[in-house]
Amino acid sequence: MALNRLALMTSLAGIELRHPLMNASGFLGYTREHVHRLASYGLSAIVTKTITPYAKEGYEPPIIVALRNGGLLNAVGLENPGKKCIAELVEEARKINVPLIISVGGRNEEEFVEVAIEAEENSATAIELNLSCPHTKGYGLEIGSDPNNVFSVVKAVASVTRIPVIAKLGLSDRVVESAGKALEAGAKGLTLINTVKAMAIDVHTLKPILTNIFGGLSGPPIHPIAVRVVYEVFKEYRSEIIGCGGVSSWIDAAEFIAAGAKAVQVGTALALANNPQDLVSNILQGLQHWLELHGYKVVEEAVGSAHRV
Amino acid sequence: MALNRLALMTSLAGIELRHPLMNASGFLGYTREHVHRLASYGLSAIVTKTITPYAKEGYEPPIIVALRNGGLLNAVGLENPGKKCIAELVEEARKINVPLIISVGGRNEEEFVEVAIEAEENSATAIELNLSCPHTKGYGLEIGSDPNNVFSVVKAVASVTRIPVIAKLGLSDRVVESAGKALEAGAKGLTLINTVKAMAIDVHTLKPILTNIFGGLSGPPIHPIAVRVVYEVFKEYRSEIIGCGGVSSWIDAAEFIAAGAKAVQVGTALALANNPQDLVSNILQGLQHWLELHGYKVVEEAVGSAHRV
Amino acid sequence: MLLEKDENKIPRFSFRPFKIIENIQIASNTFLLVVESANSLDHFSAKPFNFFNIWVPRVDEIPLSIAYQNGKRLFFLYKLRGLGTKTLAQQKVGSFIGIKGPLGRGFEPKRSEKWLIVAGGIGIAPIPMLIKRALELDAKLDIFWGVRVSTEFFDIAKIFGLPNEAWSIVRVSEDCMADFCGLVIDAIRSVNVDKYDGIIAIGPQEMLKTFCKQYGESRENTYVSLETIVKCGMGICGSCYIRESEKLLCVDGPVFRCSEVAKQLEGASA
Amino acid sequence: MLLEKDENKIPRFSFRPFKIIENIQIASNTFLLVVESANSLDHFSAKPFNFFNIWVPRVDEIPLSIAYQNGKRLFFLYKLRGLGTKTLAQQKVGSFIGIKGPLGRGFEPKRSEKWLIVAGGIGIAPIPMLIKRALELDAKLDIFWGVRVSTEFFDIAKIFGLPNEAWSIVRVSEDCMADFCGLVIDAIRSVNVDKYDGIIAIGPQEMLKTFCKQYGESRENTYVSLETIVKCGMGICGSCYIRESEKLLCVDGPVFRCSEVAKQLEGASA
Ligand SMILES: Cc1cc2nc3c(=O)[nH]c(=O)nc-3n(C[C@H](O)[C@H](O)[C@H](O)COP(=O)(O)OP(=O)(O)OC[C@H]3O[C@@H](n4cnc5c(N)ncnc54)[C@H](O)[C@@H]3O)c2cc1C
Ligand SMILES: Cc1cc2nc3c(=O)[nH]c(=O)nc-3n(C[C@H](O)[C@H](O)[C@H](O)COP(=O)(O)OP(=O)(O)OC[C@H]3O[C@@H](n4cnc5c(N)ncnc54)[C@H](O)[C@@H]3O)c2cc1C
Ligand SMILES: Cc1cc2nc3c(=O)[nH]c(=O)nc-3n(C[C@H](O)[C@H](O)[C@H](O)COP(=O)(O)O)c2cc1C
Ligand SMILES: Cc1cc2nc3c(=O)[nH]c(=O)nc-3n(C[C@H](O)[C@H](O)[C@H](O)COP(=O)(O)O)c2cc1C
Ligand code: FES
Ligand code: FES
Repeated sequence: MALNRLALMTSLAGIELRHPLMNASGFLGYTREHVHRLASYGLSAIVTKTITPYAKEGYEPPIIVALRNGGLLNAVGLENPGKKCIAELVEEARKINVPLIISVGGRNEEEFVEVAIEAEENSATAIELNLSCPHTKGYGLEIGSDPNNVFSVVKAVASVTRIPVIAKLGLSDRVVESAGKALEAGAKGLTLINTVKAMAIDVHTLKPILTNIFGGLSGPPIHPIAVRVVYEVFKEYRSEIIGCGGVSSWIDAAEFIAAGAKAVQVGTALALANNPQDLVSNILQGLQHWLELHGYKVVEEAVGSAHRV
Repeated sequence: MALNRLALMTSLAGIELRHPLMNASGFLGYTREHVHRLASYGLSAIVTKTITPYAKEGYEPPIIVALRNGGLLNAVGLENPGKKCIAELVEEARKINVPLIISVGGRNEEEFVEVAIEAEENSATAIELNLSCPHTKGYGLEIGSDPNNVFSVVKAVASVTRIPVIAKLGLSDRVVESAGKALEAGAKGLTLINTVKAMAIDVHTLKPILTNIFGGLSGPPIHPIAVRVVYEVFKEYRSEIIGCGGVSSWIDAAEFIAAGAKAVQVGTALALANNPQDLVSNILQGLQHWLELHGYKVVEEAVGSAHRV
Repeated sequence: MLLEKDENKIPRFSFRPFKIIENIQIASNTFLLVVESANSLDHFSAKPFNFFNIWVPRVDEIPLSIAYQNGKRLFFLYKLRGLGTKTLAQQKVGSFIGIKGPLGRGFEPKRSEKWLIVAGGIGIAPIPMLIKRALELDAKLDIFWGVRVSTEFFDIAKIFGLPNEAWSIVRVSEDCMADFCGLVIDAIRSVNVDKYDGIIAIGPQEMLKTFCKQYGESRENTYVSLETIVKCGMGICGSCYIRESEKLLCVDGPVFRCSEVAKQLEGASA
Repeated sequence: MLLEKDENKIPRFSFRPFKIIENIQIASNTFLLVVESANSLDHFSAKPFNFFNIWVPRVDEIPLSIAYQNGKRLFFLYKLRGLGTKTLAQQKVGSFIGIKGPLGRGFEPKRSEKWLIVAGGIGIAPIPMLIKRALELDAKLDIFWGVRVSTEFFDIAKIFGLPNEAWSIVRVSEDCMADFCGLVIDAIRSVNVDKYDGIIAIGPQEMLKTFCKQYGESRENTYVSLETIVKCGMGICGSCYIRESEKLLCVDGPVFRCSEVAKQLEGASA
């Protein structure tokens, strides 16, 4: 079935998207070759691996493992080549004409700003601030679980860049408040959520599996948690949201959209799919049918539809 | 295979247990008949539904639904007949000679104390304070996510009862701190964790499924999160812990024990099993094999074994 | 014969989307609901006396017996009672509802057996499915169906296209406009129950109570299909427990031996 | 022929517990590891050139080619390199390790084909499995195996009980103690490669580079089995990407056409 390109179009933080589906950060995304591969999946935008100012070594493997519950557990440790790789990534994305969102990480405002400026100078499409990695000391959720920190990092970045800033928040007690602070500080969109802190122990060797012991849980197990966060945040602010967490079928994506998301990221399911291209096109076809079923002409009309109760 | 009764024996907060497996609160447990049914599953102790001082009506159905990710989502709303039912429950448990743990709920210290006194006066085996229900307004996690509240509720109850007090905590940013506060306030054990706040939307009707909109996610999806919490809390305090969340096989139970749990609760899996008796005995047989494999003579020796790295 | 429960519960305990094909009044206060699975891969096979929980979005979740199954189509017969059933009756053809099930254990005669069926009011709901199965099993059913006023009757043979063989139906109404005048429980008094392999009654609790008193004590093969408050349908919430029994209606029922539910039926009069 | 990947990835991407049955030195610096699934229900079928990630608890996760499979038993051949392989060599018989896989795509001849195999050093590891499969497929393999010093040789026929039919092996060593003296790449120069349906090389990158230069440009059916840094083995971390290609070794490899990995091999010399 051919896709109805018009029906699936959406936009997020001012970025025009062919359809709502992009990859989640951390699935490839730090070399030219990765960008090329991701583009071949048929995604509407590509999100890079989180980039820090300087090259960062990750943890020793095991860094990613599948779990009995159908999810993945990972502690990669934000391994990346540092901001110098941005130029090459942008160049590759431009060649294949796909919007590129640079995921930015740091230990403090200065580091976030440093990478964000690099992204802007290379004319990346947008910036996604990773305020939510649950297992890398000094990064991510250690910053993102405090709404005031969220405010200051987003503010610092938003005030020095003109390209759209998206704040990616993780599960925390005050995630709704953090979302508000991010918007107040100038975020044009929110990505919700990151992985959830978890661990797995091998009962035959009695050892934690990940070298880092703790990691982030992703995939279907976290989807209902993510939908809840998207719903709560949308209800409060009617903001532009990218739903992320456990999407593996069009139903999961539609749930996010009904909860309030204008776009959706897929991570774990890309890795578990036998054919990522087929996964993406199946999700898009399902979404298109779903829009038709409800008589929606464009994605926009479906956004937040579950709030009309 | 016959079970090795000696190897499986354990104790928790001073309660002697035939083996580590009890039910999680909220799976039946508020009538005499429920207690009888639960006892027939072969559990080593029975935990009641959370009891509040007065009868509490729950939400309108749907209150519980299975999800595509293999978990359950529920918002029952702490429906229960009030503290007056405790006498009957204790009586029934005594008849069939199984330890009975009264799960206690309330909106403030006074309510917790009121039910706890009723439990003590009826000579229940122990009390489990539900400081962790994620979806009932005014109850549970609204109290339990603040370590100071945890301290004052546990303190209030522990100072008026002589039977052991177990604090049940849910996922929150400061759960490790809350655990410490509960122990400091006199809790003899900790149950970790409750369900995780989540939601599901039906994409065909565009409506949240649960009448309460938000509910708690249970079952396999949350197991790696629960293991992480047990591991972190055990690491910090070496306290007596009941692992709870997503146990559906002996491997899940063994993971909890290796992480630091002396006992384990099963909820969702009891409901999803075709035969709860078989489920319980399969888990126990698996655990026994596992102990043998590692040369452990009693459960105690396996507790926290994953910390010896 | 009580049947075993199904295997994998996750799909059965989820709300699967079904499209409403028909939802029409067929007798006084009584509706026929026909739904079809929205998922072409959805597969289930309901047995007689299984029930499904029907989710009326944002209003309620209502247990209804399966009246008939035809491939992906499920048929239900329901009586208006309170808000839930009334809102269900307003659902439009083409709209979706969520359906959880099949729930409970099925119940059916053994091959070539002969059963007496006593239905009161909307208790007739599961009987078309039972007839369908009896035909397959070469079993015979004699059905007595009693209602208060004969406008409550409808023609199950016609609605479900049941061939008129292997089963008989005697209509009983208190308004004396049918085959027999009075209560269904009186209508069967003249029947020699000993010529049946078993008997089963379904209807208001008062009727079941009388039924079990008369037939349940001496005969092993006397069953009733009960109602209790069913909320979750999954054996968790406990609302459907049977008094002084370990059983839960939603898991072990709705069909029980009279001997298993004596205390429960006693409570009915209270 | 490159084979498709397996279906359900969750079990393949988990660490399944395997018990160590044997872990012995069989040549200089070279070990044979035999493991057996601890789970009697565990089912998998590895294909030649699939690899598994071996978890050495608290130390590392190491990709090793499947050398042989016999029911629930997996066989690996590995060379000591750094901390990971050294710690692996210390694991005791009876202890457990975690194994992720089968990973990558398999590779095997088509029925009745004739292939030339060029192995350098521990590049011999996947060959016993390939021979096993060739026997099933009625295919013929001529193997050239080169090492630096002949103490690196071991007898794959004996270790894996391979019948001496349908395959031949020529041993090549730089210390001139074997069938041919020198580099394996020189040893095959005299071979008429045109009589084979395909050729495949596996070993150090330098060797593969030379191999592809010599045979890869003119012939379509010229393959190499590569190594890159494999961390996750799941197509996520990106460490195994092939330069100037969309391919990932852990998903699409380790076997590639020479033409697909030209840039990658170029980098090898750097
Ligand atoms: C296993 C089972 C199978 C059933 N099959 C049928 C059927 O095929 N056709 C049919 O018309 N009815 C059937 N019923 C009864 C039907 O479920 C109730 O009529 C319906 O739930 C009433 O909902 P309401 O909101 O309209 O009424 P309410 O206003 O909620 O209540 C009206 C009456 O219905 C009873 N009731 C309410 N909720 C429930 C509930 N969740 N479970 C059981 N009883 C309830 C109450 O006791 C009350 O007397 C069945 C009940 C059970 C338990
Ligand atoms: C698909 C594949 C199949 C392989 N099959 C075999 C085999 O059957 N037998 C065998 O002996 N070796 C095999 N290897 C190589 C083996 O994985 C490495 O020797 C091993 O990882 C080294 O680990 P170490 O900790 O001992 O050494 P380290 O100290 O970590 O490194 C020593 C050398 O090994 C290389 N290396 C390290 N880690 C990896 C890694 N994760 N992936 C790839 N290379 C790495 C490094 O480039 C370095 O030069 C295979 C590699 C791949 C990619
Ligand atoms: C292996 C792995 C690496 C990840 N790396 C990053 C990262 O670098 N930056 C980030 O913001 N999120 C990272 N994430 C989180 C994902 O972007 C996403 O939020 C999460 O996986 C939930 O989506 P999913 O269930 O579709 O995978 C990573 C997740 C995984 C599994
Ligand atoms: C339907 C349902 C009702 C529950 N009710 C309670 C309750 O009353 N009190 C409580 O402390 N926990 C309650 N819980 C949480 C469970 O006790 C348990 O913490 C949670 O389900 C995780 O365990 P599981 O994955 O084994 O089900 C309930 C859970 C479910 C699914
Ligand atoms: S309806 Fe909930 S236990 Fe039966
Ligand atoms: S090893 Fe991680 S992507 Fe291949």
